[in-house]
Amino acid sequence: MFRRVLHSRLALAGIAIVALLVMLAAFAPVLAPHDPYGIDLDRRLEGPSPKYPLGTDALGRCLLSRLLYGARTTIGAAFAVFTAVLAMGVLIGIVSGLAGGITDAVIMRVVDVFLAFPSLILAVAVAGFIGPSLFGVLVGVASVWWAGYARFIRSAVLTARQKEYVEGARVAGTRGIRLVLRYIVPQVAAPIIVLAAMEMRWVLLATSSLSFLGLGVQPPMPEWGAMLSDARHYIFSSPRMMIASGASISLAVLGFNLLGEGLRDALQVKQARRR
Amino acid sequence: MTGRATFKLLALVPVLLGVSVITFSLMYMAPGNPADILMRAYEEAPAQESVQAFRSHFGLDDGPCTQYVKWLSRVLRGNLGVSFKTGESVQAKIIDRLPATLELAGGAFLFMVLVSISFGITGALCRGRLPDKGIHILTVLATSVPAFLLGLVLLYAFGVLLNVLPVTGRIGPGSFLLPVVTLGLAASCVYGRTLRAIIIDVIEQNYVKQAYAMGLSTRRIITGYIMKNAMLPLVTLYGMSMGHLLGGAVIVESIFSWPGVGKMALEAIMSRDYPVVLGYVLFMTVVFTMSSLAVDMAYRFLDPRVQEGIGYDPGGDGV
Amino acid sequence: MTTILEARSLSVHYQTPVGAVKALDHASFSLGEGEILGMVGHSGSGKTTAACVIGGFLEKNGRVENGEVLFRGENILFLPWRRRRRILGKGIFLIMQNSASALNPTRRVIAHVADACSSGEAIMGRKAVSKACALLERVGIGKDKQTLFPFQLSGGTKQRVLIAMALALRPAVLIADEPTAGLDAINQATVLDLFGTLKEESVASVILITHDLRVLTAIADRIAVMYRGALVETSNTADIISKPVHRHTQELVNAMKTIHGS
Amino acid sequence: MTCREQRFAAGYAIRPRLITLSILLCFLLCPFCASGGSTLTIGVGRDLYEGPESETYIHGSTNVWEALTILDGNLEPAGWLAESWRMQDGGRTWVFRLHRGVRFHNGSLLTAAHVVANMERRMKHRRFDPRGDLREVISVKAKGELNVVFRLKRPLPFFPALMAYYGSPIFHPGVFDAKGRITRPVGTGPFRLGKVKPGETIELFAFDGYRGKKPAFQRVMIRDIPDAQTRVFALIRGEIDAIIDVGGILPSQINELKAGRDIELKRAQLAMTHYLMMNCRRPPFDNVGARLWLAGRIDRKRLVDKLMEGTGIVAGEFYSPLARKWAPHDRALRSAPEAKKPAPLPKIPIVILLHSNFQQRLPYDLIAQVIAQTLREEGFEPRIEIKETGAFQEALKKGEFHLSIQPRNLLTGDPDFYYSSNISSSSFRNTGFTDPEADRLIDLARHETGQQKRRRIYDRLASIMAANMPMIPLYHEVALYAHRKDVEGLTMDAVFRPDLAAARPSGGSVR
Repeated sequence: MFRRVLHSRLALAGIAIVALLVMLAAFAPVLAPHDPYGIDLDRRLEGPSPKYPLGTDALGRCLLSRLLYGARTTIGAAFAVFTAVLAMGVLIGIVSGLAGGITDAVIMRVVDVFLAFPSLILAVAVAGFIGPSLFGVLVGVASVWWAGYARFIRSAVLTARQKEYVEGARVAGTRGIRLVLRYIVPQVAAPIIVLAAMEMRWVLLATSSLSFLGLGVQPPMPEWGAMLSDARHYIFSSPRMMIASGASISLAVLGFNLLGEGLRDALQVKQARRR
Repeated sequence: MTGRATFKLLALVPVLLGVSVITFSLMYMAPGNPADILMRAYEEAPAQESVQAFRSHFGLDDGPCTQYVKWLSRVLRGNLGVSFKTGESVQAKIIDRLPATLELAGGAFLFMVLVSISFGITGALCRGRLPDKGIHILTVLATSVPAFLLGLVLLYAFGVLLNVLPVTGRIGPGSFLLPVVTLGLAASCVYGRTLRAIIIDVIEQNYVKQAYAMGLSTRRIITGYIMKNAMLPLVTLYGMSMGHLLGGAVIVESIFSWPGVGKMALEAIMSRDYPVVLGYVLFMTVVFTMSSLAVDMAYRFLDPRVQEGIGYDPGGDGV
Repeated sequence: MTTILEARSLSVHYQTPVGAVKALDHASFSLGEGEILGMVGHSGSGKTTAACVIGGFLEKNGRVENGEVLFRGENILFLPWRRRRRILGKGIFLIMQNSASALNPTRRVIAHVADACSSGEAIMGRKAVSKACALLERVGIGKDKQTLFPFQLSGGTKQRVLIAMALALRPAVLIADEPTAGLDAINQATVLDLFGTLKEESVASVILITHDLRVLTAIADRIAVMYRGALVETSNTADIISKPVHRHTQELVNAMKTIHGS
Repeated sequence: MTCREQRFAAGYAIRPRLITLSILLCFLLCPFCASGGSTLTIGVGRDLYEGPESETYIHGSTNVWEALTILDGNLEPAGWLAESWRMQDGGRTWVFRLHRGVRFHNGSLLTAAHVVANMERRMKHRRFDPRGDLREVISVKAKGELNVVFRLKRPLPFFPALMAYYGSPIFHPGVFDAKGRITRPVGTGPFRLGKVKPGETIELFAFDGYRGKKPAFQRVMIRDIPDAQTRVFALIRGEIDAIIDVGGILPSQINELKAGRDIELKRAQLAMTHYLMMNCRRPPFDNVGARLWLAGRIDRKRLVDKLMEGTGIVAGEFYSPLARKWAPHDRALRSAPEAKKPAPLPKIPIVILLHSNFQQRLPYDLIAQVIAQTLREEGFEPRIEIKETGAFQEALKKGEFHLSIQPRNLLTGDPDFYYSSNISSSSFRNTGFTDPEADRLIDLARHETGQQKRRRIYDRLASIMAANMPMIPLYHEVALYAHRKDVEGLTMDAVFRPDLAAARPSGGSVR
């Protein structure tokens, strides 16, 4: 499996980009030349210079430092949403798949209800009603995404359950958590990984879109979507601000894009249906 | 067919009921007091009696369950309530702005269908050659650039730098172009890629070879033999894309000042105009659900195998 | 009798993960005008590969190593695809193996035949449809079945649809790959009858590929026997049956006689 | 098989698809046609349509309706629909005399009875009087054709100012429904309302029966373009002729607009002041010393110079200096005493609360970030919270904030408006500052008819303010507005009402 991933140039490029971004985010405090919150009103909107490699923003803060710290927020938020969604989806999917009967039926109807919403619309409404904050965005995006996962994982569990050796293990008395961990999780892991990589870009796009709409982080916290939203007022005088934040978002999405595509091709997993 | 449609519609009832519960409960997620909001206490303080008058006027003094039941029974009678802010009826407000959104989403849909089909065919027929690679690169890029960035860049490039297309509103066909491209490009590319894979699959089928063996023209082979089969799995995807387009419209409309329901909803969210937001979410969900249903029916109509009840699984096309 | 199609020393190899497989090994044969040439051999003897090479549908992993195919005196083997396609249909018409998948599942029966009618000719639209209607009637498919979809038809009917397409195209050379496979005896007889008709009306010269020698005895003028990619024996039908030369031919004839006791 | 079936069967359904395609192409390639004629198109950043559930149905900037009085450049009430007014009964009775021959858009003449009906609407349906302008009114009566008599509970010396603009919008009473809503705004302004597309456009037509100078533009389109950048793009491209509204143009966009050669950028000083409100109930700003310290610590001049690109005037007083008559003798902030720095709160963040509606229109988040930086340097832990209307109001009400930047309009041009709605301890907007002396003085001045006496009371209030600093005035708004050079005469007054009737195409002729 991993050899095939490594053979795909796309997947490699994706892995490289994602790894680079994660490293940049992780080592932002070391790499950033300045304090991302350090306001200097005398140095507003300066162009690139040795001291400020990407220049400064509207409050005289180092743009590069803000981008680096922004990677933490943006990618961190996407990962956070993703972890929440995955945990919820896996838990509910497995419970639903194993329990069957009424429990399964009820859970799946709830999932149907969530899938009936156009995803971004529900995310915007939830985030908007919770109020502009990183938390609102996280809840908004997660509330939309979990349902698809739950359904996907349930069907994977059902398929896995059909397998003879799982059936055998059940007959032999393996039950509950042990059965899940020993026999079912290993089977559903590959599709989940691919799905994860494919979906990360959607999560990234959705979170940064909400931030762009002003439903995301509060200033002065650096976040790429919000930075882009601020930067557009300077499109004539300092286009570099828009280019820098826009390129960062696009690069991150591109990375996950390539990674997901590469993994999918390499592992030959069908892409989950989504809107 | 009719029986099936009825069955499908009936199956939607509990789903839509659930949708209404979730939509309604959105209101309780929000901090703050809608009564203060109407007063638009923006620069001036509302008098206390005005607030109370408002609360009783909009029935905000009831408990959540009573409010929900009242709300639902109104909604079922086709009444989505009135806007806290302007006092207009919400359904009138939505219906007023719906044409703009449908125009945008429909245009983007058409754009998506046309572009994805041409990308798909070109990609499949020129597999591995320059056009295919070009489209692949474009796809990877287009799906990496978020719609809001693409919109701003297009706006700046075509509106200001080249000065050829209008940047605001919905005046004249030219103003249509940028929002539609912004909304539809990513989906076009993704579906173009999917279609390419499907076409490559179909080309390998015996019946296509047989069609070539008959010496048919390329056009006839593409339209009659390849596309007809390749489009079937894509139809389902196109149906799904409606949700994506309606959601994306929120962003595109706010960038391009497009006077549709998405822009309205965003403004309503910002000013906590609950009836409008609730009405919008509910309405859009119904539109989306119905479009999915329509696609499902269209699929049944298009694919004779499903139509005749052969037990053919439309999901099994390797999409 | 003039030769319309001739294969000379044809060699085709398939690249497979376990190495190259020789599908055709210096096979040579010729088809005279108005003649029915039967090709017979066991599974994997290279019959289908031969048909595909001539028809231009060699699998991606296959490669012509040697030889040439002359159609009306011109080597068509290495023609660019665009020129090759001009020969397809009216020139050489290949009926693919496995009739079940040879028809477009989303296209009605009559539309297939109408397409054949309009291929390379000026007939369009309703004219083509009415001609297709007549042709289908001729092969025994009534009006009630003409607007059905392929998956609603039996194997024999599908084969007849393909023959109706051949009648519509009136190709110079018709190559039919296993037209009787999977058909019951009655359907086999009907299909073979139709091939006979094709010959009688001198619609086409036919290469009939089958693994069943008995099928050929009734209608083939000559029979070519293939064995492991090579053409081991070509002769008149009567000669093959009465005095087979090659060991493999003898086996085939004996097997046929044992089973059917002729 | 029928003919149609045959066609279907043969798959000749390709034609309709080609036709659709070509129609679409024609549609997309069709050149963009601008609407010509004598139309003035204005871009604004919000919907000026407010609907029947509001006090006026449509914003006053549309010039559709008029009021009894209007404020002049010195924020003094001037006649509008009222020709003159006089005080009787020691300020308890006010008589307004209307202009003769004022016509509503439906052709009928304005009478005193109409004005009475308008006032009764707002007194009966309190939600149409959100500021409580008519709180003190006992009765409104028509006296003859043109005189309107207001009887008040207590004397209000500034009543004509209270009636200015939003204080007394006048519509034809025939448009009120049983619940007091306006079904259609039939006013007396120079423009009558055409088609309204909420959130999109408001169409206005010049009203031929207007008593004053006839507008040069026959038609005005007001377009709602919420995104500041798109708005400026549209102006540069000429899709709109003007941007004229508070926050219509952001200070950061000055340079972009200077680049547009066909554009004239103007400034107007408004009766709007931006404040840093402090929660006087919570530490650390429950302490007068801390408030004074912060007032001294924030370099307002630097804020205005650096962030506002000069679109503000550093506030030396608590309300707009445009109100010349009331400008305090003692510029409060200059005399702010030096104060000691308060001890930073352990681990408790200082919440700076902002309203999300202002995000697009005012540079509050930049200012807040600078203030936060200042606080951080002093060892506090500031946190900015941007909340939309509901949560914002809730946070204010519950006192879940320490600092908040908010604008205040001096809508009546009278200090009472400022003091009674912000400083008075009974005010809805009071942020925790209570001072019995101040309350007493506010109430005293409110009902004092002697000009000199009032003046002295307000001077005393000003010194109480300076000593207690319940809020810090940051700057007075200087709004930016712009129009293309083919329009002239378009101006905006101190309460940001554009004078649409005065706008005309340059060169004097109608386009």
